[in-house]
Amino acid sequence: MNNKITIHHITRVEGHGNILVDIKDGKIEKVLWEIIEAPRFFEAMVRGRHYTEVARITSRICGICSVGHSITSVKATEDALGIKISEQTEVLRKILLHSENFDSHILHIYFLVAPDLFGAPSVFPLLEGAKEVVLRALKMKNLAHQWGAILAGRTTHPTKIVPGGFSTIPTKEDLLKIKEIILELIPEMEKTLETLSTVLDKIPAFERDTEYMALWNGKEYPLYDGKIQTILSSGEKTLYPVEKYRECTNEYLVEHSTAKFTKNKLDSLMVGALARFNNNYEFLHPEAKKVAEKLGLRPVFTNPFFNTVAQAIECVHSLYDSLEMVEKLIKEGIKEEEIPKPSKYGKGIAVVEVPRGILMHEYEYDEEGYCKGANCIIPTNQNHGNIQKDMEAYLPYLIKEKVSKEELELKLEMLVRAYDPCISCSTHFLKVRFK
Amino acid sequence: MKKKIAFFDFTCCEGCQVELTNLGADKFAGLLNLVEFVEFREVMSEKTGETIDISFIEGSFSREKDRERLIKIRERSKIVVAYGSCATLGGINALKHRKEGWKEFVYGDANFEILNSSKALPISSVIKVDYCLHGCPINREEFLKMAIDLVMDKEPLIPNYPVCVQCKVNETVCRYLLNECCLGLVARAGCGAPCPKDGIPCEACRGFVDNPNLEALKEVIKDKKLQEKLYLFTSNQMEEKDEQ
Amino acid sequence: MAVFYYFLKEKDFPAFFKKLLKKGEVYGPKAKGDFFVFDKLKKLEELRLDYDVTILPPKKIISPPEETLLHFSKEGAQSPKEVEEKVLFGVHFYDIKAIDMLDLLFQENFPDSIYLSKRKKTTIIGSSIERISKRAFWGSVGKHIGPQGHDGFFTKIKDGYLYETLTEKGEKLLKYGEFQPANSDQIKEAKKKNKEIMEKCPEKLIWDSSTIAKTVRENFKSPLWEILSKKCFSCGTCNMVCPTCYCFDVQDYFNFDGETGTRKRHWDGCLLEDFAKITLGGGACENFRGKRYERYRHRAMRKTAYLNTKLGGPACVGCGRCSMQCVPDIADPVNIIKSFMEVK
Amino acid sequence: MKNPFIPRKAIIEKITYLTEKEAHLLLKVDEKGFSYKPGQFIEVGLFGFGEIPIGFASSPNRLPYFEIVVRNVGRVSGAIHKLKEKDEIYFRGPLGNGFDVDFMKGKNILIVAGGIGLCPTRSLIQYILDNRKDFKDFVLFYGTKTPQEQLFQEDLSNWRVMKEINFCETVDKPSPDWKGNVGVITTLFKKVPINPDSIVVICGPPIMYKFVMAELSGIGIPKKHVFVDLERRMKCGIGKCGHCQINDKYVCTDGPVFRFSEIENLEEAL
Ligand SMILES: Cc1cc2nc3c(=O)[nH]c(=O)nc-3n(C[C@H](O)[C@H](O)[C@H](O)COP(=O)(O)OP(=O)(O)OC[C@H]3O[C@@H](n4cnc5c(N)ncnc54)[C@H](O)[C@@H]3O)c2cc1C
Ligand code: SF4
Ligand code: SF4
Ligand code: SF4
Repeated sequence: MNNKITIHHITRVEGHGNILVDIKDGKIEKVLWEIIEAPRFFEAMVRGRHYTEVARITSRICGICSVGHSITSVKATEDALGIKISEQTEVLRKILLHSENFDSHILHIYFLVAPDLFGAPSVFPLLEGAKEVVLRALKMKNLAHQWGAILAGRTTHPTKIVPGGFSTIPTKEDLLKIKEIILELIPEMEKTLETLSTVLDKIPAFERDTEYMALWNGKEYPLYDGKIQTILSSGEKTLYPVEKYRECTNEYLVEHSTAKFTKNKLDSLMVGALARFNNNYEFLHPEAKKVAEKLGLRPVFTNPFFNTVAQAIECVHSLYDSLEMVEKLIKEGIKEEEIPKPSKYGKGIAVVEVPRGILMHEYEYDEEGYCKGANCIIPTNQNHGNIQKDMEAYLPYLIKEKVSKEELELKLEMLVRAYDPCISCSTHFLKVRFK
Repeated sequence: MKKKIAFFDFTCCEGCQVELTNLGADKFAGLLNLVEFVEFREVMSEKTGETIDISFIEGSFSREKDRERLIKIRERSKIVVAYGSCATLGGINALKHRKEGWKEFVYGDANFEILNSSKALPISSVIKVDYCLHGCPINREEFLKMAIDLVMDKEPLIPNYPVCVQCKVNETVCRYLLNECCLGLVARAGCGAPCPKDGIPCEACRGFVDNPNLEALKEVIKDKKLQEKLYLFTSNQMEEKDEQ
Repeated sequence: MAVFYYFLKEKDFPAFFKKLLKKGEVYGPKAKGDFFVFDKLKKLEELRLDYDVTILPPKKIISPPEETLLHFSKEGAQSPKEVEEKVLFGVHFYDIKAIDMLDLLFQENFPDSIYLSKRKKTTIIGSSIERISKRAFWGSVGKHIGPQGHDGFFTKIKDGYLYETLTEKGEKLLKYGEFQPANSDQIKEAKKKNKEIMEKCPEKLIWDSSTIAKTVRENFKSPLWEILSKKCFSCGTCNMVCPTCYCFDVQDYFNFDGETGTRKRHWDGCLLEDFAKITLGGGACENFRGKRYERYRHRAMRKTAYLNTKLGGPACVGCGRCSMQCVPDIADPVNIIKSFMEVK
Repeated sequence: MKNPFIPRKAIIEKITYLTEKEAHLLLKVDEKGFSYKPGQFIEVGLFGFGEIPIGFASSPNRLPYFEIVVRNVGRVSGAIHKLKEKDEIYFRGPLGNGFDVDFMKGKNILIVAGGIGLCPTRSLIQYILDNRKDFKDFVLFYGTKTPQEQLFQEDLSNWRVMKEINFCETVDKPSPDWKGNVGVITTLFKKVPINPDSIVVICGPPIMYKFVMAELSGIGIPKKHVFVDLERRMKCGIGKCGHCQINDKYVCTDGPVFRFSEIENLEEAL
């Protein structure tokens, strides 16, 4: 088998990446996951900016998880400036993170992955054969967006997330609307799971020992706050304080990538839905656990293709967990709150789970509240190395199975897509350097 | 026959595409009544060889190697719309021009070919752009209106009045009445003024109206550091004005 | 119809208003942060009769910022559906005066059925001014003209409200509350209150409107216009917030079928750059008020002089909204008028 | 109450292109009782695109047929240019004040038309020719930038030879085969003596008015005998939208035809 495979601008992923494979006489000469997204230099951009503007700038790193970027950014800014947020703000932020997690997962499951499982090049041709699936996807995507928009203003580049809380606090009517949306989404999610279970067998079988990294706080399935934990296939867990984050996500630049790669214990690591699932299975909402059982997922699950399935499980968790929080807020009543002012100036750091994994922002501010330096570590960056290693392990297997070139291409693309890589995001930060 | 439309992206966050996926089933299906999507990398694997009726381009032009791709798109398209402020103005990407040594700052001393990036410029700096749909991100309703107009062969309406007009329609309390500053006075409307409405200032993400009164703005916003706001999304436009 | 006077006890007001709310749509002043807006009221507690001035005038309820003129399809055009009856409650006299002007302007020549049918369905109930806005000058502008188009008027007096009815629509409200015929002291007290408040505005014009009109007109070519308008952003705020501004743009919108759709009008403003611009073809344009000061001057002329013959007085009611909301603070009619009246 | 924004229907019977940019439409209305005066206009449009003010270009004597000329300059006019014969078109009107033809009757008439200004005046020209005996001398000055921009070629060749009309034309920039006068429109006043008791109608680009007025006052024609046809941005055509306001006048309802004496002291009018 002699083959040169180059997939330029791989489709149905966020951002631009290429897959390069050279096979000679059945031997792999080169496998490369190449990141070609244009670099954008956000760390430089926020320098000299007032703390009230920073989150709105870093939100522009990524249009898919801009809520996550905004929340992480204001959280780091609050840490740097000694701004203490209220409990209400924290709950609202948690609901908001759920909404984005849900929103982004739905986009990934339906628009990016489903076509592969249904054997279509995109979601649009499905309008012919599986119209209700497409309409359901659009409906769910829009409802999820509305859910987030009630709290964040816009979900792409939020208008209401500011250091200290929310520039406009939702009213009781708003919360009732969120509840209504969630209740409308639950049956749609059930149908989604039904659809998913009919195509489970289309997901390739492939396992590789991997180090999974996620937030952990021993109380909940954490998105907003926690320490960093990794779990190996053996079940061995290690906990790291947030400040050690940079050390356990050793970053390195590679020549073929505008994004940087990371590694910890093994030569690569994975973050995202499957990593969270493996680390925090016990804290999933019972409804989500039921679904996991039905779909046959137990921790530690080491097939990266099942990241999509883990996302579906998280969707269920996000719905029920949010519903409980919203109902509690409605019952206890929502209060108008003043936005607290800075009490100090200095450095601050925040880690938050966003749809694709752990996101870290770190800033330093001067006495007037202007930004002196910034650093962000993006989840997809942490996965790039794992994608590369997975491809290296998966390719020989595919060659042994003697699959056609087209099949090989498709399978590699599916592997990349399973990670839901957000490449546009991952190219904007690299080096920590405070001036 | 349905018009063929396509979406392309360059240096950007892809948020404008995401906004399209938020249209909802009714509007999306409605749009598909009028048009056929022929290329949309983020959600489609299909590619087309045929002429495209309308190409929507997102993202700014920030490195030489993208030039050829842009020229090819222009050749294949009857109408080119730059959508999103990255594409129409250079957008937030151009903010880096305000900073010395931006490349070294982010990527250290690494000097790989792939990192090469020049100034972030609007798409119109490379190819002829027929219409601009401003915004960071775009306003979905404005997109729909423009899409329908273009499909119907109608000259789309692009507002040339400031955001304040839409703020009034929303009956938002002006930021200045709250002793804060805002760029809505010089920013091109069309977004529906969501920022002041939600409690944050307008930062002119859609660029300026044709004749912004920047001298007056500098009298209204006296603080030099606050005046830096004028470079947030409108760095390229300001550079032009500063040169004059 | 003759004018009748009733009295409603303070303690009976809540019951009255709650009943009114139950019977149909009621729009009234409510708080928005530290400011006020007219909005649909859902409960009594929202009503703020102690408001000073609202951000937008109540005209928005009769002539909204965006309004359908017709629906179209292959078969032709169809008028929009008629709106529901509504009550506009708590309107200050200056805003009623402004609505009177709109009534006249939309009625003359070709009566505008879109406006007039909405107007007919609106019961306007005025209320006395309990708090004076910082930039008000309604006490001294077009003094010889009083409000006319309202159906009833509430004045807060000792222990309750004097309710004055001018029309049958105004009388209809009586059935919702424990109204009693008012006695002459109560009537006198209300009259006195409404008269005295006229002297309390923070800003004041000391000239009568025809002198102002004449002087401002004579100064059409004055270099002062350019100086006054130097900081103008052409933002149109002074137009949008003015109760007597009514200019509009018309645009068509297709539905997804590419066949049906609507023709709508939107508020427009003579301060906006393209307001008087025409296209001549071959890329050429002509803007009849292309310069900032020309547009600025046009509004000032319109408020002080142009419409005076038609309206019997100036097209400004002194609400002070433009004064308050113009960011560079150059739109205040009092200041503009003063600059011309006081130069020698 | 009638909704004044609801338009009526007309059928396009014929489209010819006077130039690349100017479409000449022959329309037919079936409604009985529809009539207008020369100088009035309609708001004509297409659903989904909008409406624009366009003057009548033919005499009301030819109803139920009437003509308009639309220059392609933008959104609505561009859409009208894409229509075909037998298509429907919608319009509201007649709107505005036309020429006071009763006042003009029994008098000498001079029409000064520049460029596209010939279209709205053509309704008056036709009207005068149709009722020629009601008027005394009839002079028409027509100026364009180039010979190619001359509209209504067929009419022009008729008028050149007709006794009923003294037709004088000029161009700013001649083509090689141009045999007529060269120069701005006021140069025609040197060629043709104008009776001081004439009634004059001026219609053309704004800049033209000043120069023509200077000539007329030289001849001694009183300003109240001069009619001008003004153009302003318009949206409603019924005196509401405010765009066409000049001072205390609305061009759409008080005009578009004004006596010069009415507007000469009106700032921003000319
Ligand atoms: C009384 C009157 C009679 C006219 N008669 C004719 C005629 O016989 N033939 C002809 O070709 N043109 C005539 N015009 C000019 C014609 O109305 C404009 O060319 C037309 O409005 C341009 O509209 P558009 O949508 O194609 O252009 P755009 O540039 O897209 O214009 C947008 C809008 O601006 C307004 N507008 C732009 N230009 C003008 C203008 N010149 N006059 C008025 N409103 C304008 C309109 O409301 C228009 O819808 C007349 C204008 C007036 C006021
Ligand atoms: S808040 Fe900003 S956009 Fe709104 S009116 Fe004030 S200056 Fe204008
Ligand atoms: S006068 Fe003031 S409110 Fe009016 S357009 Fe100018 S800046 Fe805006
Ligand atoms: S001009 Fe100003 S003060 Fe007068 S009515 Fe209008 S907004 Fe009120």
